[in-house]
Amino acid sequence: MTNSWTDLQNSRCFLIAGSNCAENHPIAMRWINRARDKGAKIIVVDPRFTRTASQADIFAQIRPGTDIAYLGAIIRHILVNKLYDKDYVLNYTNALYKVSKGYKFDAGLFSGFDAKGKKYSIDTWGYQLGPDNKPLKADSLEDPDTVFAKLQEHFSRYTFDKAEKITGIPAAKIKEIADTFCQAKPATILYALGMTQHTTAVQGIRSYAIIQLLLGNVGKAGGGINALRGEPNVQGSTDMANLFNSLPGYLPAPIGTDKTLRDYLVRNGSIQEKPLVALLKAWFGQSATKENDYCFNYLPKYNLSVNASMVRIFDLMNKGQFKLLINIGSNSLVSIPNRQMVRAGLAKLDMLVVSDLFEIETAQFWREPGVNPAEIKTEVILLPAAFVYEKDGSLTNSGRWIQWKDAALKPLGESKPDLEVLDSLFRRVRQLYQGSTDPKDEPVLKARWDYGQEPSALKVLQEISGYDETTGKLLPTLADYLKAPAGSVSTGCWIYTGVTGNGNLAARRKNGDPSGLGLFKDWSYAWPANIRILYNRASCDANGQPVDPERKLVWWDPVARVWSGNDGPDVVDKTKGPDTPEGKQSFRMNPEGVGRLFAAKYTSGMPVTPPADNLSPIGLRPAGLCVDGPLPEFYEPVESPTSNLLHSEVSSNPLVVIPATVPGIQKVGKPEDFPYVLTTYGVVEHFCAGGVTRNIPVLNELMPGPFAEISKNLAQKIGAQDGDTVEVASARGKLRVRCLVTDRLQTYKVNGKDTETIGIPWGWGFASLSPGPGANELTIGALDPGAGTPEYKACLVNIRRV
Amino acid sequence: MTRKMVLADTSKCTGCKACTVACKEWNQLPAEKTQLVRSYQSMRTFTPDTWTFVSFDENYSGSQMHWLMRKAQCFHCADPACLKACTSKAISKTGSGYVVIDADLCIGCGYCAENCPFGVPKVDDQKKKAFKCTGCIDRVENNLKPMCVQTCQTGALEFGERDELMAKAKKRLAEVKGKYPKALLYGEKEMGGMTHSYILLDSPEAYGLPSNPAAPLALTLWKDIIRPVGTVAVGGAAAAVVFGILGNALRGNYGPPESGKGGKE
Amino acid sequence: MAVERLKVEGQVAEGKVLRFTGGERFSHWLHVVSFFMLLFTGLGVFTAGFHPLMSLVGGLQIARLIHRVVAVIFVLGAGAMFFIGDSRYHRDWLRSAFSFSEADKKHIKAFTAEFFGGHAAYPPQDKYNGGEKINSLLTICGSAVITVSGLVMWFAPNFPAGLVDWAYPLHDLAMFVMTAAVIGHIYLSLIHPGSRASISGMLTGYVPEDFAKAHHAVWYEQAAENKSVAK
Amino acid sequence: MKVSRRNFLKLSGLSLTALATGLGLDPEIAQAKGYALKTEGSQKLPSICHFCSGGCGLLLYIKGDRLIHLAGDPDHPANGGTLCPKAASLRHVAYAQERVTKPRRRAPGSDKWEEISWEDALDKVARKIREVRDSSWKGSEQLPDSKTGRPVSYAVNRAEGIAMLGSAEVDNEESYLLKKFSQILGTPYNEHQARI
Repeated sequence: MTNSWTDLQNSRCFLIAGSNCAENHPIAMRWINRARDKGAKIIVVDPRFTRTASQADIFAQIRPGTDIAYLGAIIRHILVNKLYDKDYVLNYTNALYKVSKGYKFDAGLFSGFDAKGKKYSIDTWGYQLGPDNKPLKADSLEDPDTVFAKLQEHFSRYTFDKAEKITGIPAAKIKEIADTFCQAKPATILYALGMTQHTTAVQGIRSYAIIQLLLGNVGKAGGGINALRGEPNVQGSTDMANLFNSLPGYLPAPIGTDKTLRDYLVRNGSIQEKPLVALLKAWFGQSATKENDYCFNYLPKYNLSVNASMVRIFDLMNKGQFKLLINIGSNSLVSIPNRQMVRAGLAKLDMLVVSDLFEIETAQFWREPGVNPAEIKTEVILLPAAFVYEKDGSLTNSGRWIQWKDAALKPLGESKPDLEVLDSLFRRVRQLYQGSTDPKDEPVLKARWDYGQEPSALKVLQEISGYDETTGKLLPTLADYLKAPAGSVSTGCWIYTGVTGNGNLAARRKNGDPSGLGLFKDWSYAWPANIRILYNRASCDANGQPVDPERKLVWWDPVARVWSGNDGPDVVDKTKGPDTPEGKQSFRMNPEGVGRLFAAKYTSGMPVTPPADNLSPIGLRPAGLCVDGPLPEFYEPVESPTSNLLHSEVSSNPLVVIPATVPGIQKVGKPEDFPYVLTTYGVVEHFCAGGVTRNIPVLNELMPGPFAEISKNLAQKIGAQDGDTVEVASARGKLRVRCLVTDRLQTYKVNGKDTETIGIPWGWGFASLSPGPGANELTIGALDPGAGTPEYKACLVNIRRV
Repeated sequence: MTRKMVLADTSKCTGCKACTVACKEWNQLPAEKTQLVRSYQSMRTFTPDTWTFVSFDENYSGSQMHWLMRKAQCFHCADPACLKACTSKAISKTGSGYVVIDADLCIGCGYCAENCPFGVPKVDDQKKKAFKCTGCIDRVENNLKPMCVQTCQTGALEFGERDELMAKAKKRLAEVKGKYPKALLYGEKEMGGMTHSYILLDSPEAYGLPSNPAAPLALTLWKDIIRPVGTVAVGGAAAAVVFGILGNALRGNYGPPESGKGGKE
Repeated sequence: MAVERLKVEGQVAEGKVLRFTGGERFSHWLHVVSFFMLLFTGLGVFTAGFHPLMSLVGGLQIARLIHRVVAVIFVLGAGAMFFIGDSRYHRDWLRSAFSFSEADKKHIKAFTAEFFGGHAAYPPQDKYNGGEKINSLLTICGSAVITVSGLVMWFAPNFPAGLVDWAYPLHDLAMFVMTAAVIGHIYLSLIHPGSRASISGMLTGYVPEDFAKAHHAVWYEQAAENKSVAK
Repeated sequence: MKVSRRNFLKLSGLSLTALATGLGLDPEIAQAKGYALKTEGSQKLPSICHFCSGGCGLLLYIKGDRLIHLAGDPDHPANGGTLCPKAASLRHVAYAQERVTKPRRRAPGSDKWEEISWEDALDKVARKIREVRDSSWKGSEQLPDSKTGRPVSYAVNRAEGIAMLGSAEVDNEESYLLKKFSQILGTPYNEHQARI
């Protein structure tokens, strides 16, 4: 989240779209209701009338996977009616930047599309650069070359009527949503998997960024874009980069062609040198020296063309690449789309190691009903895991609060914290490699790995927070890390630096909130540098004073000549005032220092004169890019009941990845065979794959099993009553489940044609106290090209009464 | 202890059912096997082991869905039918406004279950005891909130002094009426005033509740008329016998039979 | 036919007249025992004050069980007596309870004075005088109501809720009525100097001849005729 | 039955008291019974919820090192003592019989579990890691040169045969060690639920 749970109380309007927070993040309602008691309005856009929708002032039922259509219409509405915050747009976004001449969008494709390689070359998505390699800026928004003009041109096609035909939401209602959201300041957007589980996920969230930048809501209390992360430490595990293509602290992982540290910096900018070197010092300690590129080459280099995201790993597993899978706290057999891929993949492993609390489906895939154990040669080791309150450690919540907890109970039976398992496993592997002279074994032998005989979670957090390698002392604050020369400090995850600076700040429990804005600065520690609301510089005007008198976050103190405030100032340098280039930067993590309406290809700080001996030049900071376009464009889901009404020649996202090395394992269904749209989701009574909650009797009492929610029209059409058993089938699988006939799903029109949505919660499997069919028998493993997230929220199915 | 109140503002309830879990956790009640009854409701009604659950009623009119969710539990009436029906004097009212069943006195006869207009108390046939929401009287008497109120994240449940909270409820009702014209306050007067009162978004019937609940006429007749009159009648008969004896004795009818008076009619 | 019927009943032996046959006495005492056991165990459930007393029968749950067992015995037993053995006296009693002659009404008027030891004229009475008919009436109706309502309460789930609601008050009402009646009945049959002689009718079946002449003259005359015929 | 005056009073005495109790004059207001609080004298330890990423505070009540009650942490600013249905049910997990409490192993082709000691389990896994790392090691790979585009051999140092999934369900320290472990072993194939 750019803001936090407790900040929601400051909002005057909520757009809850792609999130069912009343069910999947119930704590949100506590703070939303506090805002509502002060008059805030709630807008909910969802394929179903959910328990969150029951709280909405405005509810719109949308066809799954068509968010960009109505969001585009809202952007157009803002631009046409000049509802944008002019000062904010001019000073804190790249609206005035001139886009390179080569950029074009036509007939569903951006410039630079390589049909054969199914990817874009992004050279034409840059800015017009001046001699100093800095982007040229126009004088006014009317200049046709500006980002602003490109925005107007791009979204001119998104009228309310067009959006109605695509999404099924009446035009008047979309307008009502747009007007309500644009007039209430500050307004915030809450989204979760409803937005991320599409093949157009990244661009959908980009639409939110554009809307919030145009309205000037980012960086303000009660504003921002709040991603409601789904799991207790998904924020932490993303920060620690359990991801194939990144390193802790969101550093890009090295690829094959990064032969040296310099090659890596050429690709990723010199800004990455300090954090990468600090990370290598944390991992290899004294062995990492300037001479050996700080053991840069000890790291594995992934292959860019093998986009090994989670679903692709099972695809590779199907090809037999993996002999060993270590599966910690994850129930893939229930949660991966198109479950047959997982079943087939796991069977090809030599060994599967699972660490979990319960005997989850993944651990006993070899005796799933209908499977012959004798044919499955995988050896499985199931290790009992300790539970959250049986082990020391920290969890990072959605609001980036790193919260420490001491073990309250001893682990049950012989279960162990995963920390102990990983620690003893590594030390055993190192023991096995003792005495090896093979260079490939050096990383194992030279790695710094000493967290005590009984591994202490605090020692690990201290390694993450960082040390001054010259003195061996803990680095007090993030500022100290930023000041220290590269190589002299170590930090396991630079954005966490300072969490154990002066004592374990993650364990702080002072819950005062003098500002009244719900910042709670003295409770635990928020990364980075305890800043509770990111980009809060943007909440000030040109001379550094808060624009919203009721919600003062940070301000420039002209007397003390320093940035101060209720929240930690999100500025490059506290002493550089609003009149300095650094003091003007509202989005200091972007190369332009401003918000990016247009996600241009640009690297700041490119040297004017090329370096000697024709080495490639190294810039400061390259921009984060979207592989499928600098601007959001509406594309249909991979399985869609209709063609694309904006450009039928390019219906779904041209860069979509459908991993299917085993031919036929990921069939794509046609509307003629599978006329209805399926969306999958969770329910408040259970959690994710249900590995834990389906083993808690009272939760099974509250929600005994899955169901297929269908409209009364559809029920009548297939002759089903509430409670009958229905069979739902997709091109990939089928399941039988109880049907729930409801008015909370209405038939709607798409391009004039009646369309039905079916909803099935997905968190069930054959194991546990409350087994049930898993909706991921049906879903498709089509991945968003940028994020790799599968399109759980939309696919095509058929349904019949059994 | 001053009279307490719990306000359930159903306009804020999202049907998350945390109240059911917290109630079972605090009172150590076992989970039960269930099936979805309708919508997302998994309990049809109360059982000896389920003292609160959320009822779901979907009504769709004028292309507007109203998903009525209500946390059902004992209302703790000021004039409780169960107390009136209980012949074992096991049910009593506390100063704080709660109606509690004393398990030692209860004999499981089920008269409370028969006569409660809301079907709240239920008899456990093994334990031969009637059970219902205790209002977390143990917590309330120790100045804690009832467990359901403490766990409610949306703020739909509030606990406080009766007069203060009832005034606040009326102010809140005015706001809720803006979005739900048919909203009403349920529990201010019903059954003599209920400790668990509600802001409902539609008529009580829409929630499966009686508009003006009352103890069954038969119960009132039984306890207010038949029982006292009957007692007086029996008492009167006994008294009559006493006077009869006295009358005969004074008239010497008890004298020796041959005294001539015996047998005189 | 009427004559033949009375023959057995009116037999005389040394200054006594047979008023109640074995069957009638059996029914009476069966009713008495089960009524008081039902009253005792019933009050155990219906009245908090009686709970401790239930330990006499081994606790309240056993009391509830006894109540049900005795109830079945009472209903079946009393009911059967109307059909087996010389049940015609039972049917006579039933008919007499519902037929009030002038004599009966006058007796009832005199009843209150008599009750308190005073005297009031009343015409000669049949086998059952007005007061006794009232008592029979209360017992018959009371037992009927208490049996039906008891059944409804016992098998409540199979009856409509409305009916079950009314079963409790009616059961209680019948109990009060019969209890009040039985208090008066015991007084008249055991304590009241004038009428306490009648107890022997239910003990041995014979009542003193002068009592029969004084209290049930009409019945005595008929019985006397039978007596002469019988000899 | 001769009734003496004394008997007379006794007789009437019994009936009146017996009847008075039935008069239905039940005392309505029960005296305030002393209610013991089951959490009296328990130790209270805060913790963090293990479900959605709200990060709500838990408070564990422990008596004789046994968890007797679990509720929201009243001091936690985000949830202030409240909890959702899942969190409120978390006491059950502490002693759930369905929990795995001993390491288990399933032999290839077998249809049931067998118990295994921690020592043997970790030893088996460590050996398998070494075995697969060595057998599936890819030291270098042909890749198009970044300037010329012609395929050139680049050092990649990858253990192609090992994948590590996990996890958004474990603490930061465990997530971090999982990443560090997989990178030191040389497998980039470390993914988890943030991706799906």
